[in-house]
Amino acid sequence: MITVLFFAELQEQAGKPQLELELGETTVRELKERLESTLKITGLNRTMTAVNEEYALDSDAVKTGDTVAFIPPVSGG
Amino acid sequence: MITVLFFAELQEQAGKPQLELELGETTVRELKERLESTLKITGLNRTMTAVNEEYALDSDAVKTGDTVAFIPPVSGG
Amino acid sequence: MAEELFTVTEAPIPVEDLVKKVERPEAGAITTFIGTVREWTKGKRTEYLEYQAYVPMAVKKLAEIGDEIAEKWPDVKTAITHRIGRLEISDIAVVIAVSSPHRKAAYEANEYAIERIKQIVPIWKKEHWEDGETWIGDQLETTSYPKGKPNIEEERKR
Amino acid sequence: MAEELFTVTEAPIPVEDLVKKVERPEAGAITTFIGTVREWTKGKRTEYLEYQAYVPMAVKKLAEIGDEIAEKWPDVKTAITHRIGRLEISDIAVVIAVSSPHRKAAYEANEYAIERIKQIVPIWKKEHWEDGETWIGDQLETTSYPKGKPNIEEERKR
Repeated sequence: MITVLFFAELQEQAGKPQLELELGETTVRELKERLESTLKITGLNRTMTAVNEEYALDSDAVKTGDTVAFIPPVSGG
Repeated sequence: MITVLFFAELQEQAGKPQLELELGETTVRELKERLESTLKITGLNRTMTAVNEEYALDSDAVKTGDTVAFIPPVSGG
Repeated sequence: MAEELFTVTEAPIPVEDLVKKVERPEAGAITTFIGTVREWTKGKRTEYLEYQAYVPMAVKKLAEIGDEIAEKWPDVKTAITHRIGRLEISDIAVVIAVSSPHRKAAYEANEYAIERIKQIVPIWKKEHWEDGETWIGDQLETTSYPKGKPNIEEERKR
Repeated sequence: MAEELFTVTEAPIPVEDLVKKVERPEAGAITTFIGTVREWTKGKRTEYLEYQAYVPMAVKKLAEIGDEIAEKWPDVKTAITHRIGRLEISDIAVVIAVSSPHRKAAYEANEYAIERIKQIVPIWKKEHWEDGETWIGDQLETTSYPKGKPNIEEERKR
């Protein structure tokens, strides 16, 4: 199972802060495409992604047990 | 009467924080020379001077009622 | 961190606490940066703000900023606390405290910390104005995040 | 100053008090500089310090620094408190608080304030070491005050 986390505007778009997906090994890019088509989310291609709390590339692998967070442009401070 | 104030090392040299002088109109330079010879103070020529709480030049006038402070290099902060 | 130098909290941030965290006999200079909620931004009035964070990752990234600073300014000690939740005008959103034997490094490292917070720490701000609300993105306005690959390679090199 | 933004005191300085003095709804950034008594300076151990001030003139000069800052950074508000008397290691000698709508000015104006304090404010520090004591002069070490005429002309132009 893969845990997916949404924040800020994406969380409002998704209508929830997180969801679980039963998926085999995939990539950040494939996961983004899948979520954009299954949920009505736009702009995932413009957000950063963290896999297990570290920034990841679209080509990075995602496997069962991972937590994938989509990180819109940050605005702390 | 002119009030003279000493601070820091100069205060220790003079052995007192202040003194009063009965003097007619003079200049900062003349006052410095006078004090160096009457008290055993050295280094007045290297200190800044304030007349009535404003930095003054050696050529500036000093008259009765004024407060003259000798300001060694400052080290606040 | 035994001392919890890098934290995210829902409670008000006491500035003195952060100062105490970085105080050391070898430090002669402590700088703090206090980010507060500003009422007016470009003529628009803010009513309140809401901060959200990906807390565990935010704490980790704050600590990373501390590590980066320790590498660039070896004598410096840093503590950062960011608040989340609803904040009213003038409330403190973030406090950065930096101590150093000499003042120059204390200023430089402090400014470096706030710049990095605005780049890599997963915290978001929602502005509530009189006439609406919006999540604020990318205050630096320097990156457009094409293809979701910002500066990851660069970040990994740090 | 009704609010006493610029003061010299023998009591400990609470950092939060200075922060409150400069807090404003239009400010989004507050920086503080906290000068503390450092134990080690170039391998020499300080036991304690003694600060002396020409108090009325020092307060006046601190206020002048505030005026200079307001001229250079019009949106900035400044408060400075300097402590005098005997100070132990880690005690706070000076706190400078600066608020500004944006952070850049808050850092710049704050650093300007400490530089100017070290130039023009009549406050002196006596170091008490294990093996002696001495009045410290001219921390900037840039002026030798030849003929007792440092930068008076320049100061008068400001």
